[in-house]
Amino acid sequence: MIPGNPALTMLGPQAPKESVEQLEEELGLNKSKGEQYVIYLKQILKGDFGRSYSYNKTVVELIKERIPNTLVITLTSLLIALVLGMIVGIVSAVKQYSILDYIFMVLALIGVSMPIFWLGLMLVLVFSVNLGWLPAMGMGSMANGVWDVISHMILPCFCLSTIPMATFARITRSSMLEVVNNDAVKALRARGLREGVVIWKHALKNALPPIVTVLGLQLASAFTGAILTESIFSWPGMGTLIVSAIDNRDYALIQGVVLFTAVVFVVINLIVDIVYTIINPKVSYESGKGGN
Amino acid sequence: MSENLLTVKDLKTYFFTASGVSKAVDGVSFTLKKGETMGIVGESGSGKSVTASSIIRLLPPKIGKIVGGQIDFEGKDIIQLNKRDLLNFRGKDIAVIFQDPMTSLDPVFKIGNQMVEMICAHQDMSKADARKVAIEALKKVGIPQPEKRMESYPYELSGGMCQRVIIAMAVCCKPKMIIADEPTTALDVTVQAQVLELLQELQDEMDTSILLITHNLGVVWKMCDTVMVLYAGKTVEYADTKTLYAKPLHPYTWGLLDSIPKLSDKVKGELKAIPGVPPDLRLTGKCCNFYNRCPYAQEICGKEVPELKELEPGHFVACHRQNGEQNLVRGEVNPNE
Amino acid sequence: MAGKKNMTANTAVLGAEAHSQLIKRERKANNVWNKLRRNKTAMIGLVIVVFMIIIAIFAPLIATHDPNAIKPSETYLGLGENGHIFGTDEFGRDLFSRVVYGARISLIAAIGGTIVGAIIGIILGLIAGYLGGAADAVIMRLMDGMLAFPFVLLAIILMTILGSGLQNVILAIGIGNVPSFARVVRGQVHIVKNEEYCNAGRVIGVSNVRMLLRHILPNTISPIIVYATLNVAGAIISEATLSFLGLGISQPTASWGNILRAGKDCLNTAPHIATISGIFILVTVLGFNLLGDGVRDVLDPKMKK
Amino acid sequence: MSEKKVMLKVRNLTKEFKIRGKKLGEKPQILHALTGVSVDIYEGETLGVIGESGCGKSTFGKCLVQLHKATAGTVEYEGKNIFDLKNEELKKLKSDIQMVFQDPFSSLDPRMTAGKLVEEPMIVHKIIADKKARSQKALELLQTVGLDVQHVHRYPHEFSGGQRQRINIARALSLTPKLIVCDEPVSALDVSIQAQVLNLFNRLQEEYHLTYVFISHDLSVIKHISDRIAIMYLGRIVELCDADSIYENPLHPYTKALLSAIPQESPFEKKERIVLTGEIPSPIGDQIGCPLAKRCPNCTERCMKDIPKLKEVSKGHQVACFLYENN
Amino acid sequence: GSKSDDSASEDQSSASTEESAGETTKIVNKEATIEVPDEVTKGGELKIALTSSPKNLDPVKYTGTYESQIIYQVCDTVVTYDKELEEILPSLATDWTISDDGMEYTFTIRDDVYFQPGEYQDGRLMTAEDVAYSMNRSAQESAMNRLDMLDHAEAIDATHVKATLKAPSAVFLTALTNSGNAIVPKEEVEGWGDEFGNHLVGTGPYAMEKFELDQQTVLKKNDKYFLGEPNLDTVVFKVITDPNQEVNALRTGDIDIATQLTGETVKLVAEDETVNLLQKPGIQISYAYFNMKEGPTADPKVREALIKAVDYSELASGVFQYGEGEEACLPLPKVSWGYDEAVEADVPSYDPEGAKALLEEAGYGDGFTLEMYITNETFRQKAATILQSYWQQIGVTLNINTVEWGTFSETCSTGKADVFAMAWSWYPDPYFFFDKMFATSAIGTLGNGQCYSNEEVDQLLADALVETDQEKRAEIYKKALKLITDDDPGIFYGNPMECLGINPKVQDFHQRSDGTIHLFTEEENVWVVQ
Ligand SMILES: Nc1ncnc2c1ncn2[C@@H]1O[C@H](COP(=O)(O)OP(=O)(O)OP(=O)(O)O)[C@@H](O)[C@H]1O
Ligand SMILES: Nc1ncnc2c1ncn2[C@@H]1O[C@H](COP(=O)(O)OP(=O)(O)OP(=O)(O)O)[C@@H](O)[C@H]1O
Ligand SMILES: [Mg+2]
Ligand SMILES: [Mg+2]
Repeated sequence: MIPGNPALTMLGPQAPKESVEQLEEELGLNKSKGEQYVIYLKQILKGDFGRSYSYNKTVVELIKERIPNTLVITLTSLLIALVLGMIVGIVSAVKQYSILDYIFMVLALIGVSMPIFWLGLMLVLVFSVNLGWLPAMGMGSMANGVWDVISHMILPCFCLSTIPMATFARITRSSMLEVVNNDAVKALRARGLREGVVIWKHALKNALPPIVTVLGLQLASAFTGAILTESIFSWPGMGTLIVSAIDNRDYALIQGVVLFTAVVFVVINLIVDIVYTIINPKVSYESGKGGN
Repeated sequence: MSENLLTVKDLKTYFFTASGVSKAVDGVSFTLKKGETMGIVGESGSGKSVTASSIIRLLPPKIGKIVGGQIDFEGKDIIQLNKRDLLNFRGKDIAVIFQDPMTSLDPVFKIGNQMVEMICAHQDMSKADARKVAIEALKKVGIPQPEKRMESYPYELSGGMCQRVIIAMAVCCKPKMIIADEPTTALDVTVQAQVLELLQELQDEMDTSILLITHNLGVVWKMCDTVMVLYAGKTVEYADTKTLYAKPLHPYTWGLLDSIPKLSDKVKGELKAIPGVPPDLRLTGKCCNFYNRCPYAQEICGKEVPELKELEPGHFVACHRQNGEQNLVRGEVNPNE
Repeated sequence: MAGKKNMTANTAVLGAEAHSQLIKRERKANNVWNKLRRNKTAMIGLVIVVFMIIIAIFAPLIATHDPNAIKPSETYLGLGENGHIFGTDEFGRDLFSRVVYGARISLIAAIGGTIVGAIIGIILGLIAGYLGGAADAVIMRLMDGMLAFPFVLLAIILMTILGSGLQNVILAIGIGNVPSFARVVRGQVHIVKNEEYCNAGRVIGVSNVRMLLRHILPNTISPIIVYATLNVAGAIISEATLSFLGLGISQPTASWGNILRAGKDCLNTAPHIATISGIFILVTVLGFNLLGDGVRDVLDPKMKK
Repeated sequence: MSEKKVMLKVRNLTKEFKIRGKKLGEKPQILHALTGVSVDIYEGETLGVIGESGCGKSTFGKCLVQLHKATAGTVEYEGKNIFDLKNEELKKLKSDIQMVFQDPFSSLDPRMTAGKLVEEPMIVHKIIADKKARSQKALELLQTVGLDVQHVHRYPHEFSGGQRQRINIARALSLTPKLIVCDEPVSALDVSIQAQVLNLFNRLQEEYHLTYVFISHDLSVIKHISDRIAIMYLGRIVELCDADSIYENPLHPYTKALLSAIPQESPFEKKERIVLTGEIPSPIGDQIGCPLAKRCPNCTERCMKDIPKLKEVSKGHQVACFLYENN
Repeated sequence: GSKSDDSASEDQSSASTEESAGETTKIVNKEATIEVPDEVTKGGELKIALTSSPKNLDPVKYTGTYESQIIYQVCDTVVTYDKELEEILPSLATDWTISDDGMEYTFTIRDDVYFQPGEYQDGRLMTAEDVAYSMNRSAQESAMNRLDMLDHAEAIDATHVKATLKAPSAVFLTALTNSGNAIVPKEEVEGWGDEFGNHLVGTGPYAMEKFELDQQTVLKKNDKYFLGEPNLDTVVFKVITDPNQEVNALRTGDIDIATQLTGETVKLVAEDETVNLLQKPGIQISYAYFNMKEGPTADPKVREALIKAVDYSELASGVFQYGEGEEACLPLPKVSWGYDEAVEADVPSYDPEGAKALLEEAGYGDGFTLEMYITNETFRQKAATILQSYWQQIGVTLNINTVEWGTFSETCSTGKADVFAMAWSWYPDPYFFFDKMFATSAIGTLGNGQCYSNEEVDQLLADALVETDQEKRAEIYKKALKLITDDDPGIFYGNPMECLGINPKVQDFHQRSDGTIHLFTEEENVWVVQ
C-alpha cells in the first residue's frame, strides 16, 4: 500500500541485512500482502487493532492516550474559531462591502494563507522568548494549577484556529448574504423585531447549514490536521502519532488511526446530519429525489 | 372616526435596477382615518405591495428607495424615523400581513416560537403568557388544535393555514394599524369570512385602522370605508366605497368592475377583461399610464400626465377626461373608435 | 389609433425604439460578464488573478536571472542587493526570478487542484445529496474514509500509484479536496432539493441531470465558491508538501510553496524569503477570493445594483 | 356525461404525513391530509375543487402530478397507475400533466429569468429545438398571460405576486399538456387579469381539449370555469356534482355553509350566512366519525361514529352525508 | 565556566544567576557565563531536548540515537569509551582479559552494583549472571545485531563472565560500549515482556520514573549508584521535534541542553547572549553515493568525471552555511584513527573541463540523466541542489527525488538509485564505516546501497577484524581507504559537527563527538547551578 519497508524504516540506516529480514519475519511482512490483510481483518473483527511496533504499545492504548490531548486543543480552538469566525462573518455580511467587511476579509485571508509554522514560531518568539508570558511548548499539567494548563494551550490553539476561523468567517458571510434579504427576514423585520434578533437568531439559523457542514469538516480535519501545530508545540496528540506512524511505516498504527478517525468522522457527520434536520426541519434523508 | 392616522402624500418609490429606474410607486396619495378601513385595488404589479413596504420602510436595500413624498403617521414623518423608532413602529404601531404567507414565516422556527417572540418583543409579557395569547389568537383565526399547531414548522402547514398564522400574529400585538396585503386570497370563503370578522372585531375594539390590499372587490365592499384604485404606480381613483361602487369615474375602475366573474353568470361564459398590457414602469411619467388601454383616450392623454383631482368632496380621480368639464359617463362609446 | 392596443402606453408615446433599447439594456445588464464588469470587487480580484497569470506565462521575459543558477558566494542577499530585486536564497539564486517562475507551478497547482477537487466533489456531493438514502450513505462514508487519511498518507499512496509529475500534483491535491467539496455540496443539496421550485421542475419532467445542474447546483453555488477560493491557499501549500514528500515537482523548479518552505529554515537569517513568498500567496488568495465574492454576487440575482 | 372518456381514474387516494414529535424520540403522529378520495376526471372537463383551507386540495393536486407519493390508492392514467410508471412513460406523463403551484413565490427558481423559466419545459421535452423560436414562443406565452417583453429578462424576485403567478401559468401552458392541475392559479391576480387568464383557460380548453383540475377558493371563479365541482372537507370529497347544480341545490351541510359565506358581489345584495360553530376538527391523529360532525347543524349520533361514504343521490350528484343515505 | 570536583559536596544555597558576557574559549563566537559557585550545588533538574521521540527503550530493541541517550543514563555497559572516544574504560567490568586467539574475553564484574528497584525486583545486586544474560540476549535478539560476533557468554562465578566469539573480532569491546548492550535484570525483562521498553530498569545513575511517549522521559537519581551520588535530582528528556522551537525552549529556559542542532538554529544559539553553543567534529560523514552496479555511474570514468565537476569546499560551505559542518573528502571521519590525510590527494580535484573530457571519453559526450534520491531534510536538499547545478555544467541532468525516509531507505538499500545522499555515523573504529559501507557482505543494506564490491577491500577488512592491535589495524584500514578512494564510490563532502546548545548553568558537562550524552561517569558528574 505505502512504499517503504517498515523493517528497514524502523531499524535505521545502520541496520544489517539479517536484522531487517528477522524483523520482517517478526512483523509478518514476509507473507503476501493479501495474506497480511486477511490476518489484519481477522484481528480487527476480534477487536484487536494490533500492536504498534514502533511505539511498542497496542494501537488502542496509544489512541486512547492521545485522544484527550488532541481533543482538548482541537475542540478549544475550533470553538474559538467558530465563535469568532461567525461573528466576523455575520458582521461582514450585514455590512457587506463596507470598510469593516474588507478588513475582516483581508484578516481572514491572512489567516488561511499564513503558514502555520511561521505563525507558530512568531508567536513563540514574541510571547515566550521575548515577553516570557507564555510557555513555548509542551502540555501543562493539572498538578501545576489550571493556569498552567491554559497557558500551554493558548499559543497552539491560536495557531490551530486561524484557518478554521477564516473558513468559518467566509462561509458564514456568504451564507448570511443569501438570507439577510430574503422574504422571511423581511417579514421578521416588519414585525418590529430588533435587528439583532433578526440577524443573530433568525437569519443565522437559516444560514447555519453550510456552517455546520464546515464545522464537521474542520472537526474532522482537526484530528489529523493538527500535525504541524502539534509538532511545533510538542503537543503529543493524534497528529504526532500519525506522522510518526507514517514515518515508521507502522502499518498497524496507521491502519488503526485511519480506521479510528474514519469512525470518528462517520460519527461526526452523522451528528452533522442530525443537526441539519434540527436546524432545517425540511431536510430529509429519505431516498428518493426530494419531494415528500 | 375623525382623526387622521396615516397620510400618504405623493409617495414615490423607485427601484434602481441595472437597466434603469423602475417607478414602482409614482405618486400615491391617500388618507386613512383612525378606525377606518381603506382598500387598495389595482392591477397586479401596480405597486400595491410596494406601497405597503414603503409605509413600513422595508424596501430591498440599495435597490429600492423612497424618492419623494410624505408618509405621516400620527404626526410622525415615517421617512425620517431612525432605526430605534422604526422598531417600535413596525409591529407595534403598524402590523403588516405580507402577500405571500409561505415565505413570510421563518422556515426554521416553529410557528409558536415565532409568535411568542413577536408578542414578547412588543408587549411586556412572560413567555408563558405570550404563549397563551398566541394560542388564543390562533384559535380566533380558526386553526384547529392550536396548541399542537404551535409546534408545527411553516412547511407543514397549508397555504391558508400559514396565512392565518400570520394574521393571528399581526393581531396579537393590537397594533394601531394593520396593513393586510391580500390576506384572504389563500383562504376559503368560510375562513375568509371568519378572518374578516376578526379584523372587524379588532377594529371595533381597538379602533384599529386597516389598509386592505385585495383583488376581491366583494371583500372590499364588505370591509372598506374608502377605496383607492392604483394603476401603474399611481393613484387613479380614490373615494369612499359607496361612491366608488355607485359612481366610479376612472375608465380603469370601470374595466375592473366589469371583469369580476359573477355567480350569476353562466358557466364558461366569456369574461370581460381590459385588453392590452400595463406600461413598462421604467418608462412611465410621460403620459397617462392607461393611455394605450383606455377606450376613451384622446390626444391629450398621450401627452400629459393627468393630475389627481378632487372632483367631488372625497372623490379623487386622475383622468383628463374627468376634469370636470365634459365628464365621461360609464359605458359611453368612445367617439374616437 | 388602430395598433395602439398592442403597445404599452409608453411605446405609444416614446416609440418602440426607446423601449426595445431599454430591453436591450436590460438583457445586457443581466449578462454575467457585464455584471461582473460592473462589480468592483470582482474586477479587483480579476486584475490580481490575471496579473499573477501573466507573471506566470511571461516568466521568462520578466525574470531578471536564471531562477536556478546557483551562486554560492551570494547567498541570502537582502532586498535589492547586488541587482537582485528580492535578494537571493540559500543558494544565491535570484529570488525575484524564482518567485516569478514559481507562479507557474503554484497557480497551476492551486487552480488545477481546486478545480479537479471541486468538480469531482461537486458531482459526488450532488449525487449523494440528491439521491439520498443508500447512495448518500455509501458516497459519504467513502468520503469520510478518505478524509480519515491524513493528506500526507494520501499523497504517499497516490505517489506510488501515479508517480510524480505536475499532472499528478494536480490530481493529488484535487483528490485530497474531493471529500470536503462533496460534503459542502451535499449538505446544501439536501436543503435545496426540497424547495418548491424543485418540485415545480419535477412536475415539468425535468430530468435528474438537468435538475441537478440547472436548479440545484446554481442554488448551492455560494458556499462552493467560498470554499473553492479559500482552498487556493491550501492548494498552494499542499503543492509544497507534496514536493517535500517527493510527489510532484522536484528541485530546482521553484514554486511559492517551496520557496516558503525553504524560507522556514532561515526565518532569522533571511526573513524576506518566507515573507515575499508568503505575500505572493496571500495576494493571490486575496485575488481569488475577491473574484469569488464578485462572482457570487453576480450569480445572485438579488444582489444587483 | 357517461359517454365522456375518463382521463384520470382516482381511486381511494390517501396521503398521510408523519409529523415529528415535539421532543426527540417522541412517536411521530399521523396527519391525514387526504383520505380515500375517489373521483373520475373526464377528458376535456374542468373539475373544480373547493374546500376549507388545509383540507388537502394542494395535496390532492400534488399527488396527481406525483410530487407526493400516495400512501394508498391509485391514480390511473391511460389504464396505468401513474405511481408505477417508469422512464419514458413517466416522462410522457410529465409532459401530459402539468401543475400551476399555489405559491407563486417559492415555486420559481430564484436564479432563472422569467423567459428561461417559461422556456424550460420546452427544453426539457425538446418541443422547439431552435433557440430563437423557443424564446419567441416563451415571449408569446408571457404575453398571453399579460406580461411583456420587458419582463423576459427579470428574475422572480423582481415581480409582484400576481406577475409571478402569471409566469407559473405560462410555464404550465408551454407544454400544451392534456391535464393541468391549477392550484389557485388566479387568486393573486387582479380581476382584470383574472378575467384574461380565465378566458385564456377556457379558450385553450376549447382549442386543445384540455382538462383542468382547478383548485380555488373563489366560488365565482370556480363556477365560472368548472364543469363539475368537488367540495372537499378534511381530506375527503364530501360533495361532487355539476357546477350549476351545486349553487342551485347544495346538499352537504358544509357546502351550504360555504355558499352562504360568499361575500356579496355588489352592495345591493343581502344574504344570510350559515355560521359553522363548534370545535374545528384536526387532521392529526385518528379520525372517527364524520369530520363535520361537531360543527354540523344536522349532526346525528351516527355522524359521531361512522364516516359517511360518497354516494350518488341523483344523476351526477354525489354526496357524503348520512342525511341522504336513505333517500 | 569553572569546573568543580566530581566528589560530592554539600548543597549550596542558590547562587546568583546573573549573566555576563565572557571571553571566548572553545565555545563558538562568545560565551555566556554565569557566576558559578565553587562548591557543587546538588539537586535540581536538568532538561535535555531530544529532536525525535524515543519509543522503545529496551536496549535490544531500540533503533534510534534518541533512545540511547536515555538508556545511557538508566543503564550501564560492561565497558565504556572515555569522553574523547579514544580509549575503552572499565565500567561494570573492572578488568578483562582476551585469549590469544582473540576468541574469548573474560570480564571481571564489579560486586557493588545494584539494579534500580522495579516492578519485579527490589533493587538487588547485579551479578555476573546478569551480564551474561544481557550479552546473550543482545546477541540473539538485538534488532540491530549489535553483538552479532558473540557466540555466547557465561558466568564463570559471581564476578566473572566469559564471552566466546564466533570469530575473532577486534570490535567486540567497542560494540560492548553500545547502549544496546547495556546490562539489564532478567526478572524485569521477562516480567514486562514486550512492555519492558516502557519500563526500563538498569544500574545507571538515573532511574526511569515516567516515560511519556512523544513527550518526555523523567529520570530520578539513583542513590545507590556505584560511582556515588549523582548530582542531579531529576533529569528530563523532552521531545521537541521542531528545531526552531528547540532553540526557543533553550532560550526561555524550558530546556537546558539542546541536542542535534542543525542549520540556522546553530547560528541562533551562537548569537544568543544567554546560552552557549558547543561544537565538536562528529564521527560522521555526509556523502552522495554513486550506483556502482547499474546505470552510467557504473562506469568509473563517469564517476571520476562527476567528482571532478564538484568543488568540494564550495559544496561544503553551501551545505553547512552556519558552520555546522566542515569540508571533507574521504569516507571516514577525520577523528577516526583510521583516517589518512595522504589519501586526500587521491580524490580527483575540481576540474570541470577535465570532467567533460572524461565524459566524452566514456561515451557520454551528450550527457545523461541521473536519478538522485534524498530525504527531505534541508541539508540534503542543499547538497542535492548544489550537485545538480555542478553536474548540469558538464551536461549531466540530475533529477532530485525528495522522498521521506520510508521510501528512501527502501529505494536506496535495494540499489535502485543512481545517486543518493545521506550521512553515516557510528564509532570511531573504521570497522563501523568500512565494513558497513563497502563490504560486499553489506550489499542490500542502506550502508552499501550503492553495491560497492571490491575483493581486495573485502580481504583487507577481514584482516583488520581479526587483528587486535590497533596500530596494525590502522595500517590495514588506511590501505583500504586508499583502495576505496581510488574507486570513486561517491562524494564524501562533509564532516558534520556535533552541535549542542547549552545553558551556562549546566556544569561539568562534556560534549562527545558521537553525540551521546553521559551525565555521570568516572570522568564527570553533571550538575546545575541552583
Ligand atoms: N425588487 C424589485 N426590483 C425591481 N422591480 C420590482 C421589485 N419588486 C417589485 N418590482 C416591481 O414593482 C412593481 C410593483 O410591484 P408590487 O409588488 O407592488 O405589485 P402589486 O401591486 O403588489 O401586485 P400584485 O397584486 O401582483 O401583488 C411591479 O411591476 C414589479 O415588477
Ligand atoms: N409536507 C407536509 N408535511 C406535513 N404536513 C403537511 C405537509 N404538506 C401539507 N401538510 C398538511 O396536510 C394538510 C393538507 O394540506 P394542503 O396543503 O393540501 O391543504 P390545502 O387544501 O391546499 O389548503 P390551502 O387552501 O390552505 O392551501 C394540512 O393540514 C397541512 O398541514
Ligand atoms: Mg402585491
Ligand atoms: Mg393549498
